[in-house]
Amino acid sequence: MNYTEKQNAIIEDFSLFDDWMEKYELIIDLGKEIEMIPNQDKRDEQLIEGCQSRVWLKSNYKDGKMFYFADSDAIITKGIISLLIKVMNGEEPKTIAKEDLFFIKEIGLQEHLSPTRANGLVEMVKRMKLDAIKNY
Amino acid sequence: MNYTEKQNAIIEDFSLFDDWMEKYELIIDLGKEIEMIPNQDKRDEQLIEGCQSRVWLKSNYKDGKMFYFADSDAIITKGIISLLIKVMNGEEPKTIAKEDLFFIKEIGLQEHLSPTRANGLVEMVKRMKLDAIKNY
Amino acid sequence: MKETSQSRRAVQDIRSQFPILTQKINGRDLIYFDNAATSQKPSVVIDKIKNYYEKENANIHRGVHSLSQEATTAYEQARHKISSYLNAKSDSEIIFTKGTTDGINLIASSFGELLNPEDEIIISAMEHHSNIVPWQLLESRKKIKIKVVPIHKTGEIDLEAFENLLNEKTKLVSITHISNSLGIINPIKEIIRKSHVVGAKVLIDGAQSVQHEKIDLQELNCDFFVFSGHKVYGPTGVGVLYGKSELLNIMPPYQGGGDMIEKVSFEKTTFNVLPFKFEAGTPNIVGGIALGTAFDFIDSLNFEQCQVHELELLRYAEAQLNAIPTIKIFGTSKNKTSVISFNVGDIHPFDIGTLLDKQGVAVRTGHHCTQPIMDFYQIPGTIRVSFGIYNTKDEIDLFVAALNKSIQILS
Amino acid sequence: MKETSQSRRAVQDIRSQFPILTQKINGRDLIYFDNAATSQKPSVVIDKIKNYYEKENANIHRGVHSLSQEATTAYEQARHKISSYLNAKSDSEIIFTKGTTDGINLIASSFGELLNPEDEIIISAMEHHSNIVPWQLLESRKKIKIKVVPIHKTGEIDLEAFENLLNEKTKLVSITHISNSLGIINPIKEIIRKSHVVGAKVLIDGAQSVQHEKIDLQELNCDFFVFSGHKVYGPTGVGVLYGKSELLNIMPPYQGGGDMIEKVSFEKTTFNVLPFKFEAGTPNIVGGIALGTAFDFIDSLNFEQCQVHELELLRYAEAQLNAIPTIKIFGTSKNKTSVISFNVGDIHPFDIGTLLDKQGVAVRTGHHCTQPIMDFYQIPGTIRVSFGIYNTKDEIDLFVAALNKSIQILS
Ligand SMILES: Cc1ncc(COP(=O)(O)O)c(C=O)c1O
Ligand SMILES: Cc1ncc(COP(=O)(O)O)c(C=O)c1O
Repeated sequence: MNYTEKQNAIIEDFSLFDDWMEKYELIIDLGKEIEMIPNQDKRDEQLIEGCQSRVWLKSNYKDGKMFYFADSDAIITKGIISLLIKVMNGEEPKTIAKEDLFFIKEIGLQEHLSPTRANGLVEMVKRMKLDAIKNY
Repeated sequence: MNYTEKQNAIIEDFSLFDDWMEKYELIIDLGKEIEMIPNQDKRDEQLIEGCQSRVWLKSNYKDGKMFYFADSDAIITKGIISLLIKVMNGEEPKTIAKEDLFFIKEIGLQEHLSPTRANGLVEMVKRMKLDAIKNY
Repeated sequence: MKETSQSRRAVQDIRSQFPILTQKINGRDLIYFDNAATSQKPSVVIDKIKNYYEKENANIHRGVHSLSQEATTAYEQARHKISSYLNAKSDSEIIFTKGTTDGINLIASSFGELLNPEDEIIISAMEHHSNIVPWQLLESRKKIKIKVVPIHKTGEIDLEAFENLLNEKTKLVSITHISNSLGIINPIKEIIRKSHVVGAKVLIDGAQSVQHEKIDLQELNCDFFVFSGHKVYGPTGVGVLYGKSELLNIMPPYQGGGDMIEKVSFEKTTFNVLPFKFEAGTPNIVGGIALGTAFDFIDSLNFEQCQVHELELLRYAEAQLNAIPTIKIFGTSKNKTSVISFNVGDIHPFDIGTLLDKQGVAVRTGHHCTQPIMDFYQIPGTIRVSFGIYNTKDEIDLFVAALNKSIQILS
Repeated sequence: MKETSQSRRAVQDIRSQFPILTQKINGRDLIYFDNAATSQKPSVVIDKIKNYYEKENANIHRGVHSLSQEATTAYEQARHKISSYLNAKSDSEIIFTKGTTDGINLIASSFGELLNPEDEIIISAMEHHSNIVPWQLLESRKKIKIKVVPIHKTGEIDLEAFENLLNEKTKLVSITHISNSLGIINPIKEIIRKSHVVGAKVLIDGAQSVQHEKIDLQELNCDFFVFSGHKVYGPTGVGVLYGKSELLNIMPPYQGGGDMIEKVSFEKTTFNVLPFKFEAGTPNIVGGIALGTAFDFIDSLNFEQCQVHELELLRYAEAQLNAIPTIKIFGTSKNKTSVISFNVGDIHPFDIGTLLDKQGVAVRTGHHCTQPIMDFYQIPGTIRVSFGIYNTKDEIDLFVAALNKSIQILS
């Protein structure tokens, strides 16, 4: 699946629920599934401090593709991160830097990414793109 | 006429007009009539500085009665002062200190005496009463 | 604990005066439990603002025309209303500010000018950032020293430690009346009395108290008192600083500009009398006037009955929350107003807050601008519910159900 | 000079959006010629405020709940709106203040911290008290020097004298774009360019300009720009400070409190990024949002047509006033906006103002917070009429008739 297809797949997954709580249950399950950066490997320079929750991000560039590792102390944030990683991992820097990240808005999570939210997620997406640009 | 009667007489004079401009014509005429403190006699300590217009006040106590001399650079202020002096002159300190000064409000000039007005008139009336209290 | 039908009717009557309470959030009825952050506004306040802009709007204090005079009168009447309600000695001791933060900064800057290096200021460990950072900025400018009174695990202030900190170098004690993150009510009368013994002045941060406690400034005898309009049913962008006139008179002006001057020339400028000396520029005219209306509204309430109601809500919610085994409440003193801060096991407060919101319940999560308290309890933040006069036990039931559902999903 | 029926319709359309214009004053239709003191508000602004309090009210920047998020978004969108309208480089250069006076005081205090004794600040002889007194307060704190550019009898700034005052000690030039008492438009582009040559920064007091001139901050290239919401069809208690981020970043914070911090501890507090670093405490949330709406309103106008209309009103009124032999106009430059300051023979301005008010005409009399200009012309004050986009030639005719009647009574 390409970048757009991956996003469309997520949108489809979420469209199965029309109750907010069910959507969030899915996000939370996604958050629980993945252990993203082992605690002992977390570095200060990976930390993005939000007012509410904190986010760690590590980017790898390998064979022309980007791979991200991330974590958060809040599980909902973690769930959203795991969606982001699902979409972005294994993509070329160019794709990540240039193509639209539209699924967040489509599934109704844009509030978590509004620039006024202090949960570290906006900053994280910004850094994910910047790290991609560095290798592009 | 006593204090109350003098005030009632003024109220009656003003009740003849129902147009604002006519009332003010009367006030202005009153202001022009009296030369209150000759300019060369004005002292700094008599000056009450308003934001809009300035007022001078001099009080005399003679034979148990109060006499006031005052002036202003604005003629409407002067007219109102002349009304005040008409009512207060020749009265005993006790009367001035204690009795109600109601005519101002009755003829609709209370705005000139509201504590938020910076034309010096409020301050002047306060000083007129204070000067009376000193002799009482 | 049972609500009488009488008080239920009184609360319904109050609720009907707050238009926002009929809003839907994420498809559910709004349950607004974020009153410590800001209160909702009754119709009288909203209508006053609208009416003012539609019929009376003008700049104040300098105009001879009728609109300007009426606006000035309305503004000064609001000041008078607030002054009488709080029992200040004179209207000129009531200074309109932008809010609590602005008021504290004014004092830090202006009263701060009178301080010397090595002078001491006492604050407590439960202060809002707005009662910490201005003193830190002053400390770096003027080399004064900040002393911090610790708190007990219960959230109560350590009075013994306070007395030990007090000494003849203490020039100011700046303390919150009620903690915004824990709800603890401080024994400010005692603090004021003891501070005065060593000659220290006292600033009370009343941001959380005017809406819950009847304030009598002369009886309290504090030297300064500050609060925000937006937390007492008034508009945003306006607040009050009360100061004893003896003090305000010797303090230098804070901001310079129109209204605060008597005479301006390039050689010599002289300042206006109180309160204008501290009100530079065009003030928040409508803010001041509508804050007066908010006090009319408060005055129209049966305040004691409201206090009883708020206390009942607090006790009821505490009982419900304590029944959930994983819940830990911070601030366990009995001497509290309508604020409960808690955490659920090791679930992140943000997660709970997000799920409560999806169920229509507005609570606050995070450090509530009191990071030192979070450091003290070694937690990243709490979930805070805070009640207002218009909240009900039914809403608490709905909140507890939503909380249980959230916990279940998150566990 | 004849109004076309087309522009008459445009003005009537604008008038219909300002509810206050149908008010009666002393039994007469209100003629509001005090626009330089404060503008009236269009319905969209008033309704926005009402709607916000009735449906959206919450505190911002820290809440996870929907109301708080929506309020935050609305507030930040307003910032963005203003930033785009004024063409700032970034939204973070737009700082919400209480008004022009607050903005200038912020700069005097914060930028002032970076100055050293003997550094010089240049202001002009036509500044509003709000652009004089903050520098005098700074002068007494920091021993900097204030240099005053004189004005010509026409009211225009003496550019030669300005250039002579400029030197490498000049750290800031703080000058009004448009004089509030005379209406003179200053050649600020030239002033900014020349100041930058010696390395001085430039603060433009835009209190009288945003409503009359299209501002492009990047093109102007000033370092700071301030104005008040209440003069640009917005609410009271809110204003804007624009600053270049390079400068704002190196300036120390002004007020301390919530929102402006990154981390607070008793050991070490660090500050938030722009614009929040300069926005301590709960801001005037509704003020900011409704100011955004005011800019939507401005954007909805045909701004150039409004400027033509205002200029026509100015020329028309000038012609009418010049026809009265005893009238002396102050500020006779051709480069003016919609303000006329004048006196009639030796009649006191207060007397004229009072009688005009009784005839429904709201004008301002006095020194207009510019005492130095009054000293310069050796007068106690002037009568000032100032026009807005909603005024008409008919109103000017009625005003002139009322003025003639007043003169007749007072002579
Ligand atoms: C040129 C100028 N500067 C500054 C101010 C002060 O503005 P504000 O009183 O809104 O702070 C005004 C308005 O009164 C003004 O006209
Ligand atoms: C105890 C306390 N102090 C100060 C403040 C700051 O108030 P504001 O943000 O309205 O200036 C608040 C509210 O946030 C508070 O609760």
